[in-house]
Amino acid sequence: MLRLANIRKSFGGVHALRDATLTLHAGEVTALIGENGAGKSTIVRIIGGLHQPDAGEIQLDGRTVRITDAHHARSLGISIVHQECVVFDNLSVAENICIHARPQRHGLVSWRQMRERAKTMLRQLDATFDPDLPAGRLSIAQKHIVQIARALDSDARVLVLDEPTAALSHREAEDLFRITRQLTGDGCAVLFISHRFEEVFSLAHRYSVFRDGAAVDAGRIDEVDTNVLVKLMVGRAVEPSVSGHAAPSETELLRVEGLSRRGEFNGISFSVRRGEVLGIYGLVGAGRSEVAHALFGLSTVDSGRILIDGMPVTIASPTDAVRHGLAYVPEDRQTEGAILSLSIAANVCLPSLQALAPQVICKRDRESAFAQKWIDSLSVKTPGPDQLVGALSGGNQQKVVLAKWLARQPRILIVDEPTKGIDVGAKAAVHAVMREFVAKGHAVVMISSELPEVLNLSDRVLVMRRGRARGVFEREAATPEAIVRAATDA
Amino acid sequence: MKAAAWLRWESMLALVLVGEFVVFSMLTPYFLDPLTLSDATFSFTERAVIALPLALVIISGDIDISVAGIIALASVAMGLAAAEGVPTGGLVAIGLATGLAAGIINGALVTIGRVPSIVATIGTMSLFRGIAYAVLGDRVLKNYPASFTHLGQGYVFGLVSYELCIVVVLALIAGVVLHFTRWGRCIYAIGSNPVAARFSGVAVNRYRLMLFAATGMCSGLAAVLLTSRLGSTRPSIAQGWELEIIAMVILGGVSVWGGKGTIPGVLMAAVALGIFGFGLSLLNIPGIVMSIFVGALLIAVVAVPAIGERLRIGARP
Amino acid sequence: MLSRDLRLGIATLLLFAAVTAAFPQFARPDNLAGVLNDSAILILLALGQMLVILTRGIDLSVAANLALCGMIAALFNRHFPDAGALSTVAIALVCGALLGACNGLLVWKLRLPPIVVTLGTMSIFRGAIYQLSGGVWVNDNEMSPAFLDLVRYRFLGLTTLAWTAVIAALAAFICLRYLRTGRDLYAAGGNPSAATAAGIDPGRMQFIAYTICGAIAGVCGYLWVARFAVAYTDIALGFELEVIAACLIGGVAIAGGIGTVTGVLLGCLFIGVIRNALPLVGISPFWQMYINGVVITVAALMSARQRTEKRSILEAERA
Amino acid sequence: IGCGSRDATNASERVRIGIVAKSLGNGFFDAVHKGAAEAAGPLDVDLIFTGPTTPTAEGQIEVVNALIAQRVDAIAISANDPDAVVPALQRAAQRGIKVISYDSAVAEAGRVAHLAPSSDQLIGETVAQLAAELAPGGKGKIAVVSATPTSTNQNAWLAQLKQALTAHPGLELAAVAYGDDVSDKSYRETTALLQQHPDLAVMISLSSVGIVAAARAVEDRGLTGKLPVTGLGLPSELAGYVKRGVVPKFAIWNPIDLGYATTQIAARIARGESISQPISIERLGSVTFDANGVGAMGKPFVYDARNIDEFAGVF
Ligand SMILES: Nc1ncnc2c1ncn2[C@@H]1O[C@H](COP(=O)(O)OP(=O)(O)OP(=O)(O)O)[C@@H](O)[C@H]1O
Ligand SMILES: Nc1ncnc2c1ncn2[C@@H]1O[C@H](COP(=O)(O)OP(=O)(O)OP(=O)(O)O)[C@@H](O)[C@H]1O
Ligand SMILES: [Mg+2]
Ligand SMILES: [Mg+2]
Repeated sequence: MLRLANIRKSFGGVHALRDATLTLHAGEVTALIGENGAGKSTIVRIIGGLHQPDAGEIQLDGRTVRITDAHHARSLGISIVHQECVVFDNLSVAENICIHARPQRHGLVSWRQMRERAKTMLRQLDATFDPDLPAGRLSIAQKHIVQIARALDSDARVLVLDEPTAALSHREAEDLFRITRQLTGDGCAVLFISHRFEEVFSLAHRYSVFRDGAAVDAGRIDEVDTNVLVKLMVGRAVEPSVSGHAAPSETELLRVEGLSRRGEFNGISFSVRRGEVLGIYGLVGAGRSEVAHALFGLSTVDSGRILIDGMPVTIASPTDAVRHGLAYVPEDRQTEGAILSLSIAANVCLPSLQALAPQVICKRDRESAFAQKWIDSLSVKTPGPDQLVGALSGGNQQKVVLAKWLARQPRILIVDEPTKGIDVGAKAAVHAVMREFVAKGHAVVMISSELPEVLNLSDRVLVMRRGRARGVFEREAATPEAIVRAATDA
Repeated sequence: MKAAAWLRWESMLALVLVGEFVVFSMLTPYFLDPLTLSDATFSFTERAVIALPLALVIISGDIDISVAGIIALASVAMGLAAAEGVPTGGLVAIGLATGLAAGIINGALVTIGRVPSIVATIGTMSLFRGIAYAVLGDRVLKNYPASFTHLGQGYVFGLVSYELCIVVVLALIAGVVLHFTRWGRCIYAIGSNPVAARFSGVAVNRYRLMLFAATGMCSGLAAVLLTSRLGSTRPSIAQGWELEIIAMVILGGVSVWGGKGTIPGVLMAAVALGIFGFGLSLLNIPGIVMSIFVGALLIAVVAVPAIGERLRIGARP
Repeated sequence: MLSRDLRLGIATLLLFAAVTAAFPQFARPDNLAGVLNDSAILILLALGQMLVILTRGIDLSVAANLALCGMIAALFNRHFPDAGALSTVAIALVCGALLGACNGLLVWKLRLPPIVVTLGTMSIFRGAIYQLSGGVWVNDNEMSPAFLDLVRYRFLGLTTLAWTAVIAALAAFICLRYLRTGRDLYAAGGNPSAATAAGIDPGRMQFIAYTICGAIAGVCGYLWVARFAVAYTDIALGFELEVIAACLIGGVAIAGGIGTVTGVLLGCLFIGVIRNALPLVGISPFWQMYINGVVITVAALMSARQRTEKRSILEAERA
Repeated sequence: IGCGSRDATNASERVRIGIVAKSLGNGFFDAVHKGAAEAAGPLDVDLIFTGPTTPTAEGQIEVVNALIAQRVDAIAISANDPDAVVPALQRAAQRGIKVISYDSAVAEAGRVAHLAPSSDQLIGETVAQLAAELAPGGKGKIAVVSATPTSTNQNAWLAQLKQALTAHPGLELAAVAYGDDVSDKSYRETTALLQQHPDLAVMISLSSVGIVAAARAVEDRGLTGKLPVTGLGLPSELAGYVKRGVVPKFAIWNPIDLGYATTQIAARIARGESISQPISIERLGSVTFDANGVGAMGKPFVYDARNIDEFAGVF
């Protein structure tokens, strides 16, 4: 139905796409997979009319088209959920959902119809928030839901989902898949991008693999398995991320007692030992990120204490937190994690400036070398440390954020969705880095909505629901069923 | 790639500066005269004293429109003190302290009060000058000691004014801080993305407060110099300077979006604007006609690189 | 928590009540009409400025644009005294729109920072007035009666000037709330990259905003010159800051995307009441600027407090 | 002509004189320029007429610096601030430039001589006289719309006006408002005055911007003929109001003559003449400078419907 052939696209000196070919079929879901920076989002932007290809051809229903802008794409029946959050904070949820075609009466926007339509869409996705709320009040996950509702709100013939589930927990993801199946049933062609193979296998009919901006293979999904796909993506086999690990020591490094903040979370207590990974699992809106914010001094708590090495500490600001050896990799890398308009070197060095320049005076070559070391050890795909972070692919941006904190050599690393949007290879690398980190006697608090990740990596799992702790599960007791039950009603 | 952009901007300014010297020395015989050039420096020194710290504020993503108001306030404070017989040293201290206090008020509004800086300083702009008017009314304060008057009118080696020396020293300080220290790195980070900077453990609000305080204090310093040069204080002193100073900073290549800009650029822009204005008035071109040139220059300096960029991209197939 | 507009409305009413208490004459209908009349140009310009600020811009050149178009209108009237006032208005409007479009094009096509562009054009426009007029004044005896009388024509107790402001406010309200372009303006200002992804060109929206703002400034140029019956280089010098202050007091966010017509109207009336009440109550002129400063600062603090309100979902679950 | 001890070659040398206005684009100074140009030709004077964009002291200092750099022989300035320009003018004097002020004075330390268009006292008396003539029966309340509260000559004239009013016991000064030399503010202040004092007999403005705005406000409120406006203004700007009876009469000195006299005096001083003796000026008579170096021209001239047309085209 939609066919892109031999697409080429470069930015400055970077060849994002060399020779990309992609075919979507009506009534089928095609999964597009590839490493970070393989060019997946770039081709999505080309389909959406946001970029013009340097060369190549796009055919829709057999006819060659040139997609001039987003509006044009829309009018061709192409509907897209972009990887980056593209929500209007200042507009209501309803208007966000209907932004492409606001219902009109007598040439005037009809707010009543708009609200109705938004309500219907949100109900389909099992979302309960008020369509009149300004979208700025939503959490990042909810914003993604809004974005998905927007894409579904149209008689789309081609639906493109660029890592839609990265920010969602399985519940919302299931809703999305249900609707996607419904749409394919109605003859819609779907392009689905994800780094999670279980989703790919459960949803897709076909697959297509990109490597370094070129299509390397495509076919029916039931003819392949994970290992084959991984080999195609990476060009080599990847060992599954290590799960065997040394037992954590008995000494507590971080202890949290009865942390509460009005309207966000209530009576949260947990402890993390040296050499331990504590997973925090919950549905979207469970308040996990808020707890992390409070721990890192980004917000104040109403009651409760934080102890490090058994000593109560006051953490009133991130500066305090960093001084006490904490580090926080936030969930929204675009606005909170990375500084997109600065170089990789500037980003990586920022938290470590004190160590890099004890006498206040900075040296550029020292910073570059420092950054290069971390670029290498996390294998960030980039021409060099002077590259702007904004020009990196999503996954590589995430690696930069990780690098900047690991470089600071913290004792307690709090990570919020650390592998959101990261490909298998990189994910294994990140996991390895985290294991290595705890092996030195440090501790990790990992917030994740990805159940396999939580189960695989954590020594213990804290489950939260609606701002409250629902229990801490030891490794042995942490079965998927038990955790999901604790995270949902029941 | 970044270095190239940096160079392009500086070279634009350098070109403008050289062009000014060539054109003016061709058009008027009085231009290339040591005494004249020495006089010409006065047309930018006091503004440059403020432009330098203000550049840091703008690079960190804020703006301060109240600087001229601070000059009026500090000048009035000094005038009142002088009327009480405070000696020169005390007057300078009072000027600096008043500026510092005003800067801290701005900083507090922006950090503690969380008011966007442009809004806060539009308010304090009227507030500070308003206090000056309220205190002074139609009076004039001019009982300054002779040694005080000497500050703004004195010279080193007969030709280099104290004011110019102060500008050079300040530029060195600002340049080193911005380009060679970790504080400078943090300033760029804050200007590029304050949220991410805060999440990286940078004490964002402390930096912003300090920068506003520094700008306030330098405005106080400018008030000392200007008051000393005028030898009198009226509440209308330095009226309208805020926009001129901001224009100077922007012309220096500092991005009003924050995160971009260099001190050499700002310094060159200050000199270029000062010489430009002085040169045109040497040619007896009315100031208002001059404003056409200045406006066009301002736009051209940002537009030429932008057009170049477009052509470069457009040229590639 | 009261909405921002409501609080500003209450503040304006309180201020009004205070002035009336001190000076009962202030509340007389003809005086109120006078206040509206006096605020009309501010309202018009603030509405235009609001569009620009909504799209993340700022227009420092409005006052200079006003002065230039006013001078053009006055000179046109001097040369063609029989041309009729409406054609003069049309000329002022077209000139203003063209000047605004210059700003808009520079911002749109070259992506130059609005503050730089309009700072530059502000100087250029002022210089152009001087060049155009040769620095001389155009006085009331050089203006035709039709030119002067159009703004003074009264209908239902209000002058044309006041009616223009009222109608413009209504039109702005409808456009911004119910027209696609109006909504696109909010979208483009709220999140330009999201707007691009949704098929809205933020640059084009900026261009539209600047052009409309310019057109309004042009009409205001005529209104100003006709009202005060004199045109010279420096009219409305520094007025741009007052216009921006009115927008800010009215709750228009400088970061773009947020602001309502009601808010801007209240902001203007708030300033208008202060401006008209201070001389009436007999406060020393030396205190006026100080009072203005206090008011703007306090208003800014108030609106900042509002913005930091936290979201909250736990209410249902508090045991 | 009191050439005194000067020799002929010196007196006929070409001199360059810079005349500094408060600001350019102001009808009053355009007229001064006209007069100065008339005088310059026959006197072998190269005239540089200049001024800042806005009426500020800082702007004038930059203009003075530019004149110093051009090594003019004399500078004549109408100061925006009597004190702030002094250091710059003193520097000019150090470099051998003769400095005088005209219209709005510079503090004594900064100049050799000051040429007042008219003495403050004469202005105060003339305006008080006008008010007395216009007030019904010479009695009633009057109000003044001034320029900025900091303007020196405005304040001096106001003080003299108050002084002169003692000679007119029927008149009572009810209020002074400040229009900042800006039309919209002057207009608003006038309107406020009209509301505060509905029983005003005469409205006075001593600034040329203020009187136009005041006349406009009075006419807009339908008070033409009921509340006369008077004060100081320019014939070209007020002609319309005079004809409609809003401003029945007003006074001003002749700025053309002022420019003419300023240039003559500056040229004489540049050529070494002293001001200890009265300096006679062609077509205007002679000016005597007092011990402070201040010389005044004459009484302001009164304009009304009979002579306004004659002057409206001139300045
Ligand atoms: N605007 C841009 N400027 C410069 N380079 C870019 C730009 N956009 C993308 N790139 C480069 O193009 C390549 C492909 O990026 P793209 O975002 O398409 O990757 P991706 O496959 O979506 O990765 P991920 O899985 O991490 O989302 C990357 O190397 C990236 O650095
Ligand atoms: N049903 C809802 N209605 C309104 N707001 C909600 C709702 N659910 C969640 N929120 C918002 O989400 C916030 C919780 O944040 P968030 O979604 O980041 O939690 P989280 O557990 O960290 O989830 P995530 O893993 O997605 O980060 C709450 O403070 C609230 O504002
Ligand atoms: Mg991607
Ligand atoms: Mg979260």
